[in-house]
Amino acid sequence: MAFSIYDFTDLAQSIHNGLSSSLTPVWTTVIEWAIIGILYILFVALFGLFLVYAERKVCAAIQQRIGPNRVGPYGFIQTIADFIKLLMKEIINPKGVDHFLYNLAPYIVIATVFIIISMFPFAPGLQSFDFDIGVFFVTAVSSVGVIGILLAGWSSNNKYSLIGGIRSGAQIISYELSVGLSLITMIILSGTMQISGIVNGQADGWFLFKGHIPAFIAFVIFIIAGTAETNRGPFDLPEGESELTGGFHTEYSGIKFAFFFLAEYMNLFIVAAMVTIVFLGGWQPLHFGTGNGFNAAMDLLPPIIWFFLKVCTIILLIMWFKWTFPRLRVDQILTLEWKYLLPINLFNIILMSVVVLMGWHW
Amino acid sequence: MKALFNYIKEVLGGFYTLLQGLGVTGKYLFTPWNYVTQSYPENREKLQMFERFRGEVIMPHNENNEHKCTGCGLCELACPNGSIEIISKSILTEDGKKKRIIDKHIYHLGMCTLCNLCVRACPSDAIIMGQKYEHAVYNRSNLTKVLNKPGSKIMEGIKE
Amino acid sequence: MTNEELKLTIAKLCSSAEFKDGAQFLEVIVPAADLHHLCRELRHNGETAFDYLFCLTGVDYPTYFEVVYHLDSTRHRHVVVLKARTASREYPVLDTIGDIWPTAYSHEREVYDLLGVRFNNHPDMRRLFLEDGWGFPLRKDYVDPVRIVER
Amino acid sequence: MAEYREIIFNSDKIQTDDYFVNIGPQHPSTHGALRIVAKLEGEIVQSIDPVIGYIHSGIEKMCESLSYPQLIHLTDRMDYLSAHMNNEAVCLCIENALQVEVPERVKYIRTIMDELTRIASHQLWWCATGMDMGAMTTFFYGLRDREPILDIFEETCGARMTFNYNVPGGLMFDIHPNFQKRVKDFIRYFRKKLPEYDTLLSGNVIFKERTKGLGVLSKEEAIAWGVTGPSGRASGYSCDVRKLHPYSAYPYVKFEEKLATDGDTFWRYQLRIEEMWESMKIIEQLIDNIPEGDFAVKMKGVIKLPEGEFYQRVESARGEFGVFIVSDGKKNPYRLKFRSPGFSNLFVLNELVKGVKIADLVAIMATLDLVIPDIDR
Repeated sequence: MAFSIYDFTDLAQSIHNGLSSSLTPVWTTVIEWAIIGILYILFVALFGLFLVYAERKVCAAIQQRIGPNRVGPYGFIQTIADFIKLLMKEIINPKGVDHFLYNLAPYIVIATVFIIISMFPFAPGLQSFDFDIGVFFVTAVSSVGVIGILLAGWSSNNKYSLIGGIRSGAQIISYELSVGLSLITMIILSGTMQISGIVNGQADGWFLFKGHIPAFIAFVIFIIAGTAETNRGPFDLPEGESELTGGFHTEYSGIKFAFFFLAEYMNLFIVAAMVTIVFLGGWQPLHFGTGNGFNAAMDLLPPIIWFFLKVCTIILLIMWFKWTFPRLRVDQILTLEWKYLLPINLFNIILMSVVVLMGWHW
Repeated sequence: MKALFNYIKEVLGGFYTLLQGLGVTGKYLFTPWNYVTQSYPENREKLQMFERFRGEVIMPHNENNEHKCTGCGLCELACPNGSIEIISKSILTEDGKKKRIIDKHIYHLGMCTLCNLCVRACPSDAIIMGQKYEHAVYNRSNLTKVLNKPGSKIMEGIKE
Repeated sequence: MTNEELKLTIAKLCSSAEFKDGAQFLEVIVPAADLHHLCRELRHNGETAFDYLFCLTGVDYPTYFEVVYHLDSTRHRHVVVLKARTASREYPVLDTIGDIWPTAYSHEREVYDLLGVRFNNHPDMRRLFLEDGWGFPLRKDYVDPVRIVER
Repeated sequence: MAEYREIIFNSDKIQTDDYFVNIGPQHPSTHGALRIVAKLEGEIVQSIDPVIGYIHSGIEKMCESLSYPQLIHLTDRMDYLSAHMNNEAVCLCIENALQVEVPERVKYIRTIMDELTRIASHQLWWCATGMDMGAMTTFFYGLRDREPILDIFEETCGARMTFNYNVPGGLMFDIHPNFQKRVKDFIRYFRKKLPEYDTLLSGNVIFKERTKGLGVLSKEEAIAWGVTGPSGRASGYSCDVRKLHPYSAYPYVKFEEKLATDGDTFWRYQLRIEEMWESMKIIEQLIDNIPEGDFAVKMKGVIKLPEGEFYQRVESARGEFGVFIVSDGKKNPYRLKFRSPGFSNLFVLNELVKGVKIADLVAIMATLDLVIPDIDR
């Protein structure tokens, strides 16, 4: 059983071979699904908790505070303690809610997260699905999450929730466009929609550097639109703490609230991971050209560490936005999308097409 | 063309202000050791209140268990919300005269607004403001205190 | 305008006004019936131009209520204090001046809430701080054995 | 399900009704127990009705049974952010009624304290405004810079918020020996930090877009509704009591009364930032020149005001604060009325919010700088 931290293909293959040698194909598949499912659940829970902790520490640093420091060393177990508290809380079903939809909404939101994460290659060989329309699939599924938020807002039978839910709908549907268009810009450069293909195409340099100015513009727009998609930072209108007290999740408590909470942070991860895959080379180390000493030095760090390093940097950036900027108003969010991001994006696609056609990229 | 130029200027100018904002917070983000928070229960020993800090009304006693309060009742009169009650008793002095002295100086911390008027009114500086700041108790009746210690006497040389 | 000139002007507008030189401001006691008319004149007359009502309050006297209006002019910077007395303590009623200075609406609601003086033509004569049927706490004969402790 | 279908397919049965949202009494952006009943159409506010009285403490009634020195400590608890000005207003009113001239030293110290209070109040307002707009970080920066001022207060007055530092005829204590050094240190520190406020919030394109041209109050409206303080001055209404009816040491100092003409939310915001600069100028002019002398004049044991009515106006952090005392010659006032700036400023809100979004309602409310105990008293 060959194992290498640099390439997980052999490991996955050997597990598969080991299972299929002693079991029928049906059972092999079932057990593989179970292993993958457990791994993803563990990953979402642990990374979500880590992100909550990181967010608290980042905002504390920005605000010249210490942040969580009571439970465990440097408050590291704080989020776990909070999670246990949320699990043990009584689940309250307010009077007058639409029970079926009210209970369904958090599961829709969290399920979307799992579907999208299954598309991501964390390292060579660590990817469960690899369609040839991978990027398209990710954008399509990510807009399913908004249904959960809309349902939560509507079924809570609360005016604040309703306003929050509707705001969220308007916002995500608009920004879906910018996310899609900036991805299209990069697909023009990469020539494929398959996620593994996009990552492999960046072996000799990340697309952010390969695509020159249009790639950089697409990068900025993708980060803005992605922040808006996650309902975070200056775009957190659906929650709108100072106006709507809690927005769409005002009426949720206990584990159902935890689902929304976890989903928000995992959406943050999804956006950061998409940025990493499409612009920053996925798990590819920082390469310039092919076969020089610099590339060899960069190859020493395992790809999985490269991937999470890049993801965490992007997450830090998005958290930094959230704790700096004031919130936009609902009409300004739409203005920003339709009057600024969309025209710039369309222009950018043309620019990128010209760059690719003329062969100015490398 | 001018409109296009203005549009680009607007977008870039907006971006610049955002970057400036990020610069302000970034300065603190990347120096996380410069925090201003005080870890409260840990620094309890070091925590020094200012000398004029008004925590509660106390009556200082010297080593012979003597205080300066004559029981004149001026603090009771000065208090705006009735948090001081003075109960006096009369005793016979050595030369056979009757004299009223203080029996109990009752102070309701729960009603006190720490306005310092009683300390100001006291002619013999018998009561002062203490520096204690942790007043939480489990029972409200514990907030009612008797300021003169049991068995205490008035100091020599304090005139009525 | 000096206080003397103001006196003359006001005497012209309202013959039954009584004057009193207060410690700071000119105080005018206006009959309740003339109050609205006089206020409107003082507000819109170019020489007086009292456009800023900076304080409106009520005082409870043994036989009547007095509502005190402090008026200031942002143009001429002179101040006058108008006082209107209600006819009785049982049914205290005055005219509203909220149509002249809109800020008076909320202050009149406060006076109604705390003293029970009603204002005619006020569009929204509800209690402001307290519940309906509470009583009028700033009246001298208000008793509340629970919340007011006499020393 | 059947009723839904009936409603959806028989559209003449759909009825529209007014949509009311209760903002408060427990709501993050009302800064206290204020309730606003907003009538909405979608996200657009049609009209609002402020409901107050949740923390009414009957201070005016209590004052009627307290003697004059005693009632001053109650004014701390009204507008707790400009407690010094409130204290001073009552003291000035009593001193004027008794024709007592306080020493120069008292005037200087009172003025410095007033301006420090004003800066502290505006800092807290800045925190809260940023937070209402969704920028949480401003809250911590503002409180961080407010801390040195509160330390100065604690060292000299003995308390951080409810000082009760002014007494009729002077001050309760003399200033602490460290006072001048600490104030100068603070001014030096804050001159560096205040530009940060501008880059972080006022210069921010999102903030400008959200506040410019929003909730415009014209000068005539401001006067008619009695809106004073920075909110009134943003409309071009010159209403600074420090200039118009100078008291304490204000006649001796040079400062500008900042005025704007737009009267929108942005200028109400900007004027408060500029007022902090002006306040620092005033303190710098006074802090080195505090004259020697007594910190209080000797007053009678029982203070009785002559019969009559007395009114004193001061400029608190929120606007014109007035004390109206009706005295019948006894040791406690016959009637005492506080003209609080927040009360007048609150009721103009209905004029400002017609046709704006909920988020704007919060922004407008923030820049009117409402302190609820000041309104409820």
